[in-house]
Amino acid sequence: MKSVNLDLYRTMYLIRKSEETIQKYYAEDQMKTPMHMSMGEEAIVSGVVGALNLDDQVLGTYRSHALYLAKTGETDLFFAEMYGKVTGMAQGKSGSMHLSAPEKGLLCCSAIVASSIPIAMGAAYANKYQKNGKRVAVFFGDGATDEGVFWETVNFSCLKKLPILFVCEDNGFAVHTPREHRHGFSSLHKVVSSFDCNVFEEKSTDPEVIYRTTQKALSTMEQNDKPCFLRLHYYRYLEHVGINEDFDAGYRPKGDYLDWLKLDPIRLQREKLGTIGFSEQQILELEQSVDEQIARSTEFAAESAFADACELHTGVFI
Amino acid sequence: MKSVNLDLYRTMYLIRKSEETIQKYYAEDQMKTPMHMSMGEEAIVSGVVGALNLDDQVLGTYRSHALYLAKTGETDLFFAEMYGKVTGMAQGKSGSMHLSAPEKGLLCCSAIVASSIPIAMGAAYANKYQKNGKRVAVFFGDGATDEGVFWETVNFSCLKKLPILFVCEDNGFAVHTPREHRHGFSSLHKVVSSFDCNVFEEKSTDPEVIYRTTQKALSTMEQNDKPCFLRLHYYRYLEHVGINEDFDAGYRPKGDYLDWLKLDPIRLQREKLGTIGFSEQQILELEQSVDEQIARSTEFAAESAFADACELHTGVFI
Amino acid sequence: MRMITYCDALNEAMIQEMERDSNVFVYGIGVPDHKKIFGSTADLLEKFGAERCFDTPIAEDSMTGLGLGAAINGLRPIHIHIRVDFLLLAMNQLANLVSSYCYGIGGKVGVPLVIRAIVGRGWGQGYQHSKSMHATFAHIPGLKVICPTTPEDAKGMMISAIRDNNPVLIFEHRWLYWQTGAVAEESFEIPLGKGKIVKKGKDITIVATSWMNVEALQAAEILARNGIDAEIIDPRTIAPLDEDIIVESVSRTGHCIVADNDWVYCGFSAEVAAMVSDRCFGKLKSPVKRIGFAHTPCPTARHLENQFYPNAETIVRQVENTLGIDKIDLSNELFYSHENRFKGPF
Amino acid sequence: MRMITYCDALNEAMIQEMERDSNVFVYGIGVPDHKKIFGSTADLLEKFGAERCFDTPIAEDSMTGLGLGAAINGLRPIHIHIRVDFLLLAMNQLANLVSSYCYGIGGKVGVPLVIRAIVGRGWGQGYQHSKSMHATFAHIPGLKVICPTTPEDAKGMMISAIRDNNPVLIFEHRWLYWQTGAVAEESFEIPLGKGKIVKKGKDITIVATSWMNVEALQAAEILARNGIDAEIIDPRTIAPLDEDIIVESVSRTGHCIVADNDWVYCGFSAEVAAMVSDRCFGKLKSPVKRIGFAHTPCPTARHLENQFYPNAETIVRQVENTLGIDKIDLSNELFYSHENRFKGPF
Ligand SMILES: Cc1ncc(C[n+]2csc(CCOP(=O)(O)OP(=O)(O)O)c2C)c(N)n1
Ligand SMILES: Cc1ncc(C[n+]2csc(CCOP(=O)(O)OP(=O)(O)O)c2C)c(N)n1
Ligand SMILES: [Mg+2]
Ligand SMILES: [Mg+2]
Repeated sequence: MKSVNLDLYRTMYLIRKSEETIQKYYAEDQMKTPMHMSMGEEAIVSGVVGALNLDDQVLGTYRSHALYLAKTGETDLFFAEMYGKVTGMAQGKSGSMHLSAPEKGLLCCSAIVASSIPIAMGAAYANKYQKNGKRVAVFFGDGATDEGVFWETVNFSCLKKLPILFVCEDNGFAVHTPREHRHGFSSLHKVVSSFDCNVFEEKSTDPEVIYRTTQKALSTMEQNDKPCFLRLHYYRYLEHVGINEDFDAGYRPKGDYLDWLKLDPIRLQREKLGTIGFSEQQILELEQSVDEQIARSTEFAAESAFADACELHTGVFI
Repeated sequence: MKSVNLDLYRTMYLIRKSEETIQKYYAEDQMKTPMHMSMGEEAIVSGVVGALNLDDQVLGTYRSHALYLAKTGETDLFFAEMYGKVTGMAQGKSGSMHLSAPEKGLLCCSAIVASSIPIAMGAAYANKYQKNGKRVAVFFGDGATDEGVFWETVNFSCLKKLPILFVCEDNGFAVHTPREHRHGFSSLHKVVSSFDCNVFEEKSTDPEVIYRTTQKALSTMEQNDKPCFLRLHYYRYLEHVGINEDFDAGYRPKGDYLDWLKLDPIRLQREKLGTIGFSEQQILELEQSVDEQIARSTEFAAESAFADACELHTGVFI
Repeated sequence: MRMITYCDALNEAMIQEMERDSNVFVYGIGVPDHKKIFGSTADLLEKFGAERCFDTPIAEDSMTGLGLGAAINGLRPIHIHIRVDFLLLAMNQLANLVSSYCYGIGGKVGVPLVIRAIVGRGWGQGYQHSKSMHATFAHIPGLKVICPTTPEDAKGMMISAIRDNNPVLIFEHRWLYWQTGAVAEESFEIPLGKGKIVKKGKDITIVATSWMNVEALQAAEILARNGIDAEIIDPRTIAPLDEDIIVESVSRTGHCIVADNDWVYCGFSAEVAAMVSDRCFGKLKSPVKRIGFAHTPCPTARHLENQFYPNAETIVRQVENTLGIDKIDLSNELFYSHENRFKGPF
Repeated sequence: MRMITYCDALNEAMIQEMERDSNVFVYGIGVPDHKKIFGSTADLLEKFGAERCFDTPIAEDSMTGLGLGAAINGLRPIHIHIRVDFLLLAMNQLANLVSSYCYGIGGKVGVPLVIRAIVGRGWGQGYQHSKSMHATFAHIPGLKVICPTTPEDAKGMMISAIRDNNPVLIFEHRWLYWQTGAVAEESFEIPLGKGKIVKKGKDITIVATSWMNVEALQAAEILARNGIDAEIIDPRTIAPLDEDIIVESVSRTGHCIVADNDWVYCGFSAEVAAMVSDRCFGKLKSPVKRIGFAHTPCPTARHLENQFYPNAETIVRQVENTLGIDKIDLSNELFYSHENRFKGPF
């Protein structure tokens, strides 16, 4: 697990630093796309994606900076897209909310709540059909479980025993609405458990825990052929959309944040690296290489050209 | 319970006879509307509606002959609508699939699976808002539980503690598709039970059993303020749509039908009336009065005029 | 050439494509049951097995997502809805996801998804089982929409749709299913986006969609007996539209009527009328007129339903108005109805 | 008269109606939270309590059914969607249930349901947060559709919508929210189905919807400086349409451009163009031209987004073409953009 822990840290550090970079430059007004920040959820995404195979596939939401970075490890296309440049993954057409990297297994991110969940099911159906052994993990918030299409998808995936992981990143809020104002049941775990699937739940900010849970989920799925539902709790550090804190708004107490911050995944994991035998020097080197990568990418993004105006009309059909 | 049992028989007899009348005349080609017959479900509808207050409200599906007749007791508007006449409840505009009697509490029937379920929730919301004490019962098939909107509605109704009864008339099939080909769970009861509601299940063809279960549901709801889900099993005697049997189609064995037929609700209830003290004479009188009512109504329907052609354009708005 | 029905043509197209390409599969509510979607999915289960031909729960929204997900992962799904009206439950997936997937991914990945939806009519289908709504989907960039009318078009356009790397919605009018026509046995494509001159004529252009072509043909016969030579154009593809074939025709005839199997207001007939009025400006001898459903929900009672739908008589009356000719005596004409459906060769 | 913003006008209309009629309630995702739907639901929770102003799960389909059920049971619900795009999840309820309820029940019971939907634009909203789709709903008989442009219309038409016994969909362009205008403090109705002459003119008629009226006004100013006197008509109600006010105008000017805040193909601009081309046949000196979104999903990058949307320049260029006049030098004009939004009095 030593190298796994290092990889997990690298991924989380990449995510955190990339988002801090967004925070740093956002006021310059060059990234004209609404930012739904991942800060706080790094352990979940890094742990789950880390446990998947490289050719497994993932789908996400408008809040998928972490997912994109964890799955691809790259930042050139990422920042270029944020800057709306032709060198972005979609030439600036998709922005922050619709990240994708089909060749690396990120099939799509959608800004309509819950809408990528059935698409993930279709991808899983195709994988099973093609017997290629690929698994699909679809990431969504707790708000997505409000939508009927979530339940339809769980139902059909269980019925067909599809190789799919439902990853609910549960921060307890849909925008500003807490789950108690949205759910007519006391335990999501219990409801989902009444379907023919495997259910796991974690409240840890330790990516290794998430990683192991995901491994267990994957091997259980392999054994009993049933989809897995992972309910993974975290705390959203920033406002729903935007780069700032929003504790003055009054819908959630800052105390909760401070409690979670004590368990900040990136800080804890850095400490852990020390305890499992990595030197400060090794860690610093890793961090530096990530910092440099990000610096290169933002520079690349800033210097890249905008897509030609006529590009507006290309890509509607293939 | 003596008079209740008589009422239940009267309702069931009215339903069965009305549908037999449809069977008898359908070949004459005057009722140009697709018939989704209720035969087999009479005990459910009669029992539930019988236990409701007169001013409680109900909603149904395209398969709502029984519901309409149980809730209204009338057949003039009913048959006139089947015949497409101006004297029908909707001047012939709605036909067999969209029966209604708002003044008697039948708010609507919809031919889109599951679509009246959230409407029932809205009606219940209004009743609670107006503190008028009315309850709403929405009738739907097991197929409706496939739709996401069913789960959304259960969730919100439980969240808001609405005075609503979800009545699932479970015949195990959606058209020709058995539940095993549609459900990724083993027990509907268990899934719904994981929401904050009261769940009841019956497999009886005795309307008195249904009646008592409904009473119990209503009083439980009154006590704990939670919606009720009633899963009530029955066997659909005829084809999905149309007036004939369809055992030659091969998707369900005739043996099942014969087993259920031994427990035919109308026959058993008639026998019961004898055992609890009604004379054959009393029963015959009741039957005769229903027969006469139906005969008058079909005559009325056949003799009624069609709506004026310009009526096509009226009633889009009020 | 061999004569087969529209329904069999659809069926044959799917079978031939499924034989050719193992990535093609067919699914939807009732698809494999003994009714076989009015016969159009006959033999698929038997020939290709339960993984390539399967029934679903009643869950249109997620089942459309299933198609999108499978399509971007290398398969070529065909999703069938026995009524267009049920497609409306999938509107979010269609308008927000399917239509924009390719664009949003930078044009790199297509969505080879076919959706078949049957337009209901008759026997009291009523307002929840008789919509058409092709304009609603045509309005959205990223979706292709077709309405084949003849058995030959049904087969050729279905095959093109399946081979297309983009989402294609097929609207099939129920009354066309019985129609017969000459259809080649071997596989062939009819390109999407190309209209067809159904009948040559010089006096007036009738642009008709789907079933309205049958009505237009009957109207044209009646008109011919009365000295009027109508041209009928079937655009076949609603989006993208073959504008030129219409413009060319109207430029010759100077008159245009659009007979669409849908509501008129903000519908496809509005698009054609607007486009023709623009591109044929100065050549038009009369304003473009539109014919479609009455602007009401569809009623159940037969006589009201017959009022709701336009037919050959509606077209003839409009042609008379447009050309300023005397009223033709139609008292001896037998028009199509639920009882008198068109089942012969088209 | 007092000047208030469009947003405050919407808010005031709801407050006054909720005070007047205890059956009115407001609900939707985020409706009572501190952001208050861009401010338009301010004070509702505080004034009327949690039963009359409530948040919901993210469940548009069932929440629309909730509105229908409440409406037929005596209440007057207002359902709010912070983006039109989310309304598409409710398409089944709207097109199959809400629109046909009254008809299907024999015209006896109305559906006094109001649905507010905000049209997004700017800051990279992208293709899932920037649709308009008013034509899609206008196409369906049984739904009323309005697009108020000014603060006064926002208040008066909102009040009419709430008092209407039929379903009314309100499409509110996000950029109009900052606009100010003179609005009476007391309650008043502006009837649905009545268009408005935004600016009198004699040379050409511009029919504009929603935000496009702002663009049209700027275009008209530029044109005025160049000797062209444009008339601007805001239909305000998309369905049912005030045809006469448009026909009357075009009959005077002989030229017509439709500038719609939506896609052109099979959209509302097609309806207006078709209708005008028909009813003004012979009086038109040039073909009716349509302006709208590019026929693509809406891209995120600002420069592409600016290409996607038509603006005053697009209108001026079209007027030049239509009237056959020389190109106006626009190099010194400052057009509206995300950075330079119109916030003054309309
Ligand atoms: C269908 C739909 N309805 C409403 C919205 C508006 N909206 C955007 S994000 C969001 C909350 C989603 O909450 P959750 O799924 O928990 O994700 P989180 O933002 O907490 O990561 C809502 C309601 C939307 N995007 N899509
Ligand atoms: C949304 C939708 N999808 C499909 C259909 C076609 N359809 C009509 S009835 C039916 C089966 C419904 O089964 P169930 O709810 O169990 O009711 P039952 O007919 O058994 O009473 C289906 C799929 C429909 N009417 N609506
Ligand atoms: Mg959340
Ligand atoms: Mg059933």
